[in-house]
This record gives sequence, C-alpha cells and structure tokens, in this order.
Amino acid sequence: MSFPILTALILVPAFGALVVACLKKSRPELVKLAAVLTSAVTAGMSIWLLASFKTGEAGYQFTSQHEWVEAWGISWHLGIDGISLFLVVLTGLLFPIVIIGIDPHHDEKPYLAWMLLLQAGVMGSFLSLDLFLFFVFFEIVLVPMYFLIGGWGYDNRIFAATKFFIYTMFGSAFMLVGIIATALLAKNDVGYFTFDLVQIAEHADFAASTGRWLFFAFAIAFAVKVPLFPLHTWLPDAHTQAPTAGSVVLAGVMLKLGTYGFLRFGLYLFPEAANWSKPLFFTLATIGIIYGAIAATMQRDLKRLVAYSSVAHLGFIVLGTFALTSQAMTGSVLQMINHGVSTGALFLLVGMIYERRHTRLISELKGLQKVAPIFAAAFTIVMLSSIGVPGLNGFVGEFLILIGSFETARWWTVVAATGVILAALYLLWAYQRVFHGEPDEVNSDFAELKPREGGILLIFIAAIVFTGLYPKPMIDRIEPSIKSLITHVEERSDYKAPADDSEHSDHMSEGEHE
Amino acid sequence: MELFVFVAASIMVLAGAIGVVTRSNPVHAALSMVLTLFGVAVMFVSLEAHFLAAVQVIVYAGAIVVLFLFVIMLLGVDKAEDVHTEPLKVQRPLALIVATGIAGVLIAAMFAGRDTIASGRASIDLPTVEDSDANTRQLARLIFSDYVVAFEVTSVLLVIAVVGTVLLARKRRGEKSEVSV
Amino acid sequence: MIAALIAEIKPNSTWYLVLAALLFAIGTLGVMVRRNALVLFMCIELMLNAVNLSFVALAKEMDDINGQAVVFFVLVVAAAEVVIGLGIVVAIMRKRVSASVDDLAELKG
Amino acid sequence: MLDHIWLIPALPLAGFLLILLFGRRLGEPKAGYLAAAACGSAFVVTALVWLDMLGKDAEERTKYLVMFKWIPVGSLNIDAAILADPLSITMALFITGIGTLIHLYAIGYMHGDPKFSKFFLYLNLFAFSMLMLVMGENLLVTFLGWEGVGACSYFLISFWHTRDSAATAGKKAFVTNRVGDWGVMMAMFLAFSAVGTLSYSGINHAAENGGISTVTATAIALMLFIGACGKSAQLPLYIWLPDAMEGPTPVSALIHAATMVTSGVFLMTRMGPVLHASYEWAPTIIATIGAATALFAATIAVAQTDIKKVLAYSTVSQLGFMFLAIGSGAYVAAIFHMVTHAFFKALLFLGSGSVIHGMHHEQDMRRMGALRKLMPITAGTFIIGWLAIAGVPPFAGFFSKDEILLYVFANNRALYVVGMVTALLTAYYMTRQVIMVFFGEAKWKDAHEEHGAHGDFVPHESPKIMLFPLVVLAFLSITGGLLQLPFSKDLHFLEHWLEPVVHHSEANIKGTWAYDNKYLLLLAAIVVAAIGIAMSVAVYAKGKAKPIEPKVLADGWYYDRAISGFMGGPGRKAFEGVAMFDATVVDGAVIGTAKGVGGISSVLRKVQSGFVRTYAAIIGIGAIILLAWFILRGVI
Repeated sequence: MSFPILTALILVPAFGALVVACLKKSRPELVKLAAVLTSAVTAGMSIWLLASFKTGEAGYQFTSQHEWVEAWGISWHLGIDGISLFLVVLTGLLFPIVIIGIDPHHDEKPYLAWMLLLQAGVMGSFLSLDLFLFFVFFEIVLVPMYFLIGGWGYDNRIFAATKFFIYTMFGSAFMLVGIIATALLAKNDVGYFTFDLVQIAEHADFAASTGRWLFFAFAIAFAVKVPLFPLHTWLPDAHTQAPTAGSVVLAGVMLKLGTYGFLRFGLYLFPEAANWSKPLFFTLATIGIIYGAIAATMQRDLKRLVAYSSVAHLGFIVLGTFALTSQAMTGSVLQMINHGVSTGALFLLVGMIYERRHTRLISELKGLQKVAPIFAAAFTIVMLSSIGVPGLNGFVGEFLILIGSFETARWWTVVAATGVILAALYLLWAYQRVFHGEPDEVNSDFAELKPREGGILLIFIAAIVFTGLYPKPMIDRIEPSIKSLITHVEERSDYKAPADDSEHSDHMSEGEHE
Repeated sequence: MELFVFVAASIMVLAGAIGVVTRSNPVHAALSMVLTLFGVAVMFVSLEAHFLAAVQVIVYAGAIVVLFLFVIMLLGVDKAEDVHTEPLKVQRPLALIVATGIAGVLIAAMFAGRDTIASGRASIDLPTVEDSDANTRQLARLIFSDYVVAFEVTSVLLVIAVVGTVLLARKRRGEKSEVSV
Repeated sequence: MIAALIAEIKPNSTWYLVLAALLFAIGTLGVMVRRNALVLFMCIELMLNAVNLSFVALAKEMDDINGQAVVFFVLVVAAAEVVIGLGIVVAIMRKRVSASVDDLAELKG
Repeated sequence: MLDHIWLIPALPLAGFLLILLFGRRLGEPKAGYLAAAACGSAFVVTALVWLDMLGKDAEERTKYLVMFKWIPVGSLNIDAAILADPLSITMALFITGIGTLIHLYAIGYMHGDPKFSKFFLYLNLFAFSMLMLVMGENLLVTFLGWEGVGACSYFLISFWHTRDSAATAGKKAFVTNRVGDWGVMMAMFLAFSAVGTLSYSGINHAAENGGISTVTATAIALMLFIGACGKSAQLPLYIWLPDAMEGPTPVSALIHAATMVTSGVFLMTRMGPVLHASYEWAPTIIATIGAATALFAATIAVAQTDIKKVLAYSTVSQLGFMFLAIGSGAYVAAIFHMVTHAFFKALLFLGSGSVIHGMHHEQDMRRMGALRKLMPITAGTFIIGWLAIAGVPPFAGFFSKDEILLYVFANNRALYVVGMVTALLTAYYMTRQVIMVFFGEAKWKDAHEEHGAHGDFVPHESPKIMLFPLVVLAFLSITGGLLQLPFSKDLHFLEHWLEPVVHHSEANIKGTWAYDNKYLLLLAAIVVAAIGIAMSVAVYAKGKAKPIEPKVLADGWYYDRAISGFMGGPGRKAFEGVAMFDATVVDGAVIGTAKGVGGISSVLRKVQSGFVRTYAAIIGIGAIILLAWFILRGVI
C-alpha cells in the first residue's frame, strides 16, 4: 500500500483551510504561514506526481478506492491519467503562486481559508472517478468562489457572485439528475448499483435515445461552466468583479472543469451521444470563437475584454474535444493548460494595472510602455501567447486543435481559424490604447514591476516559452489517454477516426533525412 | 325522547359555539364554550360513549376552560375585543363564504359517503354496549392492548408539554414582566 | 299524534354528523374572524370537538369502539396543545401588550 | 560545415539573448556592435556553408538537421528541423549579409535614441526568425519564423510607440498579416490531411508524384498565396506596408524591403511543385494579382511626396513583379529579382534614411532638393540604386527584371504589357525622386525659415558607419546582375545553383518565340526604361510639362482610406452591434429570466400577508377545493 498521494492532494489543502479558519485573526503572519505552507506542500506533491507519472500509459494511475456509502454504490475513487495530470499540476502550482503573490487587502484569514478550500474542491473534481464524488466536489467549488467574489471583489461584486452561483447551479441541477439517472439505468448492465465512472463507462450500454438525454443533462452543466455560447454571460461579470486571485483561478483552472467534464464524463460515458451531437458543439464552439472575439474587441474594461477572450479560447477547446482526433483532443488538453497559464497571467497583469491606477477602463490608461517598459514587455509576451504566436504556448494548442479538427470538422475549422485574426485585433488594439502613445499626467507615474510581481510573472513566462518550444513532454503524457478515449468512442459508436497513415508520413519525413 | 335530547343538546352546542365566535369579551367566550362542551358531552352520552362523556366534562369543561380563564385573568386581556370593526376588509365576507363552503362540502361528503359507511358496517367486529360499565371496560381494554404504545407516547407528550410550557412561560432572570402575578 | 310521530323519529348518525359539520364550520369561522389569540384557541377547540363528535357518532353507527379510542387520544393531545399554546401566548404577552394575532405579522412576505 | 548549419539561426538568437540580459548595461554603442557581430558571424557561417556546398555535387547539397521532436501527436510528426539547400542558403546569405550591413548602419542611425539597445534586441530577434523562416524543414518551422518576423515587424514599426501613427501602423501590419496567416494555416491543414506531413520534402514529393489531387493542390497553393499576399504586401492586403514606414528607416530597409516582405515569394518557390500540380488557372491568378499589384502600386508611387512612401510603393510594385514571375513559372527569376531587389531597395532605403538623418527627420521631398553637394556619398550611392531599379543596364535590376519579363512574355502577353508599363512607371517615379531630392533647387532653406525651427539649418552628410553599408550595397547593386547573365547558358549561375530545388516546377520556355528573340525583348526593356527616365527628366528637371500627380494617386486610389473607413465605420458598428447584442439579448435573456422570477415572486409574496387569519382562510379554501374535487370525482 503506497502513499495515497491523490487523497493527500485533496485533504492537505482542505486541512489547511480548516487550520487557517481556526487560527487567531490577531496573528496574521501565522495565518499566512499556514496557508503558504499547505499550498506549498500541495505544490510539492503535485510536482512529485508529475515526476513519477508513468509516461506512455493510458490508464489511471495512483488510483485509490474506498467505500463511502456502500448502500448507494458511492465510493471514494480517485485516479489520474494523461487528461487530468496537467490540470492537477496546474491546480497545485497556481494556488501557492496566487496565495503568495496577490494581496487581498483586507480580511486575509477568511480569504486564505476560502482559497485553500477552493483548491481542495478543484483538486477533487479533477481526481474523482466516481460520479457522485465528482458532483460533490464540482459543487463545493462554487461556495468558496462565491465568497471570494462576493467578499473581495469590486463594486458590483454581490450581483456578479450571485449570478455566477445561480447560473452554475442551474447547470448542475441537470447534471445531478443526469448522474442519478445514469447510475440507476446502468444498474442492469453493470450488475449492481454504483456511481463508479469506470464501471459504468465500460459496462453500461445505454439505448441511443436514453444516452442522448443523459448526455445533455451532463452537457448543460459543463457548457455553463466552460462557458459555451450562449451560456457565457456569467463569465464577464464574474471575471470583472472577482478579485485578481479569483479571476486567475477562475480562468486558470475552474473553467477547465467544464471542458474536462466533457472529456472525462461526456465522451467517456456517452460516446454515441457525443458523436451524434458533435455538429451542435462544433457550431456553438465556432460561434463562441468568433462571437467572443468580436465582443472582446468592443469592451471598454480590460478585464471584461480578457473574459470575452476566454470565451473565444474555450471555444477552441470545445471544438477540439468533439473533433475526436488525437491531434485535436491532445491539443484541447494542452490548450486547457495553456489558456490557464496565459489568461491567468493576463488577469494578473490587469490586476497589477488596477492596483496602480484603480481603474480597468481602457480609456483611462495611456502610454504605459514609456513609463513601465518591463511591465509592457511582460504584457506583450503574455499577449502574444494569447494571440497564438508560434514559439509560445498558445500556438501549440491552437494549432493542434485546428489541424486535428480540420479532418473531421472541416468547414467549422475554416471559420474557427479566423478567430486567430480577431484575437490579434482585439488584443493589439487594447494594447495600443493602454501601452502606446504619450502617457498623460495620471499615467506618467505608473510604477514599474516590483521584484515580487516580476518573479511571479517570470514563472508564467517561463511556462509560456517552454511549452511553446518544447511541448513534447506534455504531449507524451497526454496522448495515450486521449488515444484510448478515442478507441473507446469508436468501439461504442459508429464513429471512425481518420486513418492513422503514419507509414505515409514517416516515409516522407524520415526516409529522406540524413 | 331521543329526539328531544338531541334537539336540546344541539341548541346548546350551536348556541355555545356562536357565543364563542361572537362574544367580544374573552371571558364570555370561554363561558360560551363551556356550554358547547356540555352539549357535546350530552351527545356522547346519548351515543353511548359514557366514558368519553365523563372525560369531556372533566378535562374540557373542568381543566381546559379553567386554564383559559386563568390565562385570561393572569394576562389581563379580558378587555373586550372590538368585534364590530375588521381591519382586513375582505376577511369577514371571505370567512363567511369559507365557513359556509366547509359546512356545505362536509355535509355533501357525508351524503356522498353514506354508502361507504353502510358497507363498512358489517365487516367490523362489534363490541357490545349494553351495561353502563361495558363501554369503559372495553375502551380500557382496547387502549391498554392495541393502543398501548400510542398511550405511552401520549403520556410522554403530556410531560413534554408541561415542561415546555413551564420553560416558555417562566420569567427569565432580570426580565421585568409587564404582568405581575 | 304529532308528539307520537315526533317521538318515533330517532336521530341517526347523519344528524350528528350534520351537527358536527356545522360546529366545525362555526369553529373555522371563528378562527378566521377573531383576533384575540385566546379566542382563536377556543375556536380550535370547537373544531376539535366537532371532529370528536363525528368520531363518536360513527363509532356508534358502525358499532366500532376504535372510534372512541381515537377520541380519547384527541382529547389528551388537545389538552397538551392548549397547554403549549397558552404557554406561547403568555410568553408573547411578556413582550407585547396586545393579544391580537394581527400584530404578530413578522413573517409577512 | 554542413553539420553546423544550426549555427546560422543560433548566432542571432544568442545575440538576442545576450542583449536581452545585458543590453541595458552594454548601452550605446556596444549593444549595436554585439548585435552586428552576431549577425555578421551568422553571415560568415552561412558563407562557409555555401562554399562547402559549392564543393559538393548537386545531389549532396541538401542537408536536414533535426534538432528535436517538436509536436509529435499521432500521425502528425513535426520536428524542429532545419534544412540547408541551395534555396535556403541563398536566402540566408543575403539575409545575414544585408542584415549585418543594416545593423552597422543602424548603429549610426539610432544614435542617441533612448531605446538604442532594445532596437538591436528586436533586430537580432528578427534575424533569427527570418532565418528560421527560410531554413525551416517543414511548414510549421517556417510558420514559426513567419509569425516571428511578423511580431518583430510589429515591434519595430511601432518602435516609436509614443507616436500614435506608429502604434497604429504596427497594429495594422500585424492584423493584416494575420489575415494572410490564416491562409498559411489553412494550407498546412490541407497539406496534412492530404499528405499526412508538413515537411517540404514530403509535400513536394507527393505533389511531384501525383500524391495530391489537383483540387487539393490548387487549394493549398492558393491558401499559401493568401499568406504570401499578406506578408509580401500584394493586393488586396498590401495596405500595411506603406504605413509600416512609420518605423525607423533601417527597419524599412531590412524588413520592409529586403527580407521579410520577400518571404511570400520564398514560400511560393519552396512549394513550387504544389503550385505546379494545381489547375492551370491557379498560377494565372497569382500572375495576374502580381501584375495588378505591380501596376497599381507603381501608379501610386508616381504621386507620393514622402521620400519613404515612394520607396514603399515601389517595394509593393517590385514584389508584384516577383509574383508575376512565380505565376509565370519563373522561380529562378523571382529569386533573382528578390536578391537584386534586396540589394538596391535596401540601398535606396538606407540612402533615404541617410537623407532623413541629414535633414533632421524631414521626410517630405518637396522640402528637399540639391542635396547632392551636401551629401555626396549618399547621393552617389542613391543614384546607383536608382539606375538599378529603373532597369538601366548593366545594373542588377535590369537583368533580373528582364528575366522575369522574358518568362512573362512566353506565358501571357497581356501581362507582359502590364509589366512593361510598370517598368516605365518605375523608371519615371524613381527619376522623379532622385531629381526632387538631389537635384534642382534647395527648398529646405525656405521651408525651415518659415518654421523658424532651425535658424542655421544645413543638411549634413551621415557618419561613416552609415555610409559604409551604402557603398557595399551600391557595389552589389552594380554587380548583382552577374548572378544570372542572360547571354549564355553557362552564365546562368543562379539557375544552376537553384536547379535541385526548382527543377520540377520551373517553366520551360525553350523554343518559344520569346526565348529565341530574347535580345529583342532586352532592347525593348532598355527603351522603356529610357523613355521613363526621359519623361521624368523632362517634367521635373526641365519643367517642360506640368507634373501629373492627381490626388487620387497620392491617396492610393482611396483604397486604404476605403478600408479604414469601412473598418472604422460599418465594421466597427457591426462589432459594436455584436457587443450590444451580447449585453442586451444574450445577457438580457439571463437577466430577464431572473427579473421575471423576481417579478412573479414579488406578486406572490403579497399572499404572505403575515396575518394568521388570512392563512386560515386560504387553508379553508384549499380544503374546500380538495373535498369538492374528491366528491365530484366520486372518490368518497
């Protein structure tokens, strides 16, 4: 019996939250120390997990399974594979960075406790292999986020927090029904009543119509979370009003719960329905890409702009997910990480601008590049990553998604690729208005990056550049799981993946070398 | 003779009931209720439920009404309520309609369900109710056999009620009562 | 003749039930129109009595003593209810002067 | 030496990293020398590689070097690999060569700029990206360079970002290029789905052996051409290039004349076999757009007054020539013209930069004149550049342009006429520029007295470090024609050199009328150039006729203005409409639902009056309804 690393990944931050909540408010340094320590331990464990993950294996690793509510077939079943590995690592690393790097300004104790609880919830969602357990974590995540937005957000925070909570709950309600119905309907095929994801996915054989209903019950929850057009309007409000840390976490890992859910639950449980409904998702994703980009172009608030750009980026991820080719789906998983890193960094930068100028309105800012060139350079790199310039991480994911989707969703891809043009348009235009030009009086004493801020951004930029130049280590770990998922879909639906004629290409590219 | 008893008891019951509803002074209302309760007790007798009739008189007329009167006196709320005005405009017409409606549907239900009662009669074991003690004996036998659990639970309920009332009504330390005992 | 005729008429269970229905209706009427909390309780007692009456009448009609057992329990529970209810009234009266239920409208939507 | 080709892009990259880390500490002028040294050493390595190649047989001149596996997913297997073959080494040679010269020039030109080291940071990054572009072994590595140069171009155009026009121009360049990038990406997707690889050898091999259907090949070729239109400023995407002149002049010379803008031509040459495998009308489209751009831009150049704008439109026009060559199957001629154009256009830009530098950042030619005496070396070299571009023998431009026109004549005579008209206009507007700047009266005196800004203003010659590159480039502009002399098959050095790359797709014009009478065409070209120069001299030097400079030409046929008008007007309105739609309809539906629920609740909550008696009445009503229901249903 080896060390239950996955359980520890969930329980350590949860325990940290408890400790932080119990500590005395009058000793802020102790509170901070406890929070930093637990999140650092979690980060360490996730790095250890990354190092000891067996590359090239498709199945779940480090699984741990314990009965929880035996009578209802609910178990504490955790596991990790290529799809969730990097999301878990990102969750593990993003939180300590955010906790160390961003100051909540007031009420630090509850803030840190909520952050740690949030981390535990997100970890649990990515690790759960039990439908019920997943739902529990999926919902737990909402509570700390609600309080973070509502407690530490900006002017209109209560409205945004409520909208976020109710909108997401609306989606989750469908999923809860879906989860219970799935477990009940799968009982005959599996042989016993269970919520275990793997058992249901491997043994259950839903009738086409049933599977589609169940799939859509799940899909609504995930589509809200992603968010997929037209269910996206909670996102700009939540992002704009959330404190910087909230935005970073929201963009970095929480939105991925939706796209991850599509992969882990949508496709895996209901391959036939997913394959059947993919034109719908292609269309919504493509609309989201174009529409999000256009809406982003016209935003006056920097944070709203980045939020709409998230809608566009996540459209790419959904497109790739449903394209069902190994390139596109690997690209989707990669893009989840990339978007987390680059959009997280963008929110961090916008947060820094707000700290200095107490405004996020583009029209209030001008000529910052002249007074803060290093800040501008950091912003530029992150922006180029978000635009998808090759050599930086954003491109790798986007390219893989598009080249893979081109095989199975040709015309959608042709349209979706124009989103790349629009991405350049809205980001560069915003950049020009904020950073270029001669700074006016209020902007001329804009402070340059502080060492702490620079250090944090350096981590992000290093990740951006490294992934852009050498994504192979990530791809090697993601791809086997994606391939087995595609095989799973092929076996259970009439979908046939495009022929993998690697002979052809190998002959070309390697035969002539040397 | 039975008709006479019934009519007399009915008049008692209805008059008392109307008194409860209409008398503005709560003390009068409580006394009107005594009339009703006696009327019902009389009817119990004529329906050969002797034990219940006795309990009705002792518990209701004896204990509950006295309790009411105690509370009224204790709290000094025996001043007449203004029954001639009604702050809620629709309340009185609505109440009349509802009351009439309830009487109507209940009676209608009764006539509609007469056949059910008639058909149910034969299937039930009939206890003999001839001598005056028989009723009490039978009831006692029933309560202490079939209903013994319910009976015990009821006693617990009574204890709880007593304890609860004491807790509710006791004066807290430092709290100045507006009503002096 | 008429007296004899009248003497022939025996009130059957329907009579009692009709009376019980009327009593119940008057009780509800009282609940709806009276404002004094104590009188409200009395009206509730009236309604309980109406129910008791119908139980006993039907017990006679159906020759089933179970009906009387139920009435017995109703009596006990009614007593408990009055005790608690009056306790609450006393507790409330500590805080406010009026016994009118219209003043207890804190749960207004 | 062929094993060390990785050094070629690596050296500028190292320069970039060094300046990134120590640039500020190095300061002026050390950072500039470091950058120039990085670029120069890359040139030396390239030259060594070239010599090494020369010593080998034609078949052995191709070298692949896989550095690492970049993006391997399933059947998609992309290596970070570079390729050295005659084509890429040709490109690398003039990129690093001209790049080094321009680095040196910039040390003088950027003197005193507060962001001196940053400028060289970008220049080295640009050199690296450009080398990755031309040396990429597959479309994706090329695309890495392609976007990299785009980004550098963006940085450098908006280098003086406090000027709004510079900032806008940079953004415009990037976004317009992105439109082209969409085409390149589409081409990559098509190639992958058709062939299963993105490597040039794989795609071209398939195209040569019929492994790609004609439809797909056409689609790939045209999509690549969209990309080339963006990068190489062809109709309808040329609009960014004239605006790009907002950047410092060395940038205009290096990026927007010599190297980056020619990458479209390079890419089409590289993928020549695919174009060859497509429908016949596909090359015709390319040739037609090239010819149209050439003529269109030449007409605009005639009426420009900004010294750099003339050169910018001239560049667009010359790039059109190169695409005309590509579309006519004259790949060697296209590359030839690209190289000579790099020489003389870089020379002209650097010359104009020298003038601007000497005139204290005055760019309006109407305020120049008679500068030849004050700036003798600048004037002399500029005149050489002028002769080269105007097509005067024996300068470089004459031979390369003639080579193109020869193939065009064989291919399509209508386009030949367009080409000749363009050549005439080119000679005309370049002569006009030379006269306005270096001859005639000194108009800068009045102009500056009017403004009163500089009381004792006298234009001065530029420092030596700026003049040295001018002299070298002038020499190359004179001798560049030697690469490919038309007189004998043996003198076709460039053609023999590039043979392994283009042999399949190059058009064969042997036996056509044009080939047999090529000296006649040569003579025609000389005559046309002479007429152009003569007309211009007559108008601008002798004043025999009024200059024809209609406003419609000065405004570039209003094309750019129409585009910006559309983007700023209806386009922006449409975008705003979408944003409004999102706020009102999509979000409105959400908020509306919430408000609806709230509204119903606020009505329903009135029922909760708080009066127990009312509740009792409602219970009573409920009881009545229930009982009545049961009675009516006969349940009781």
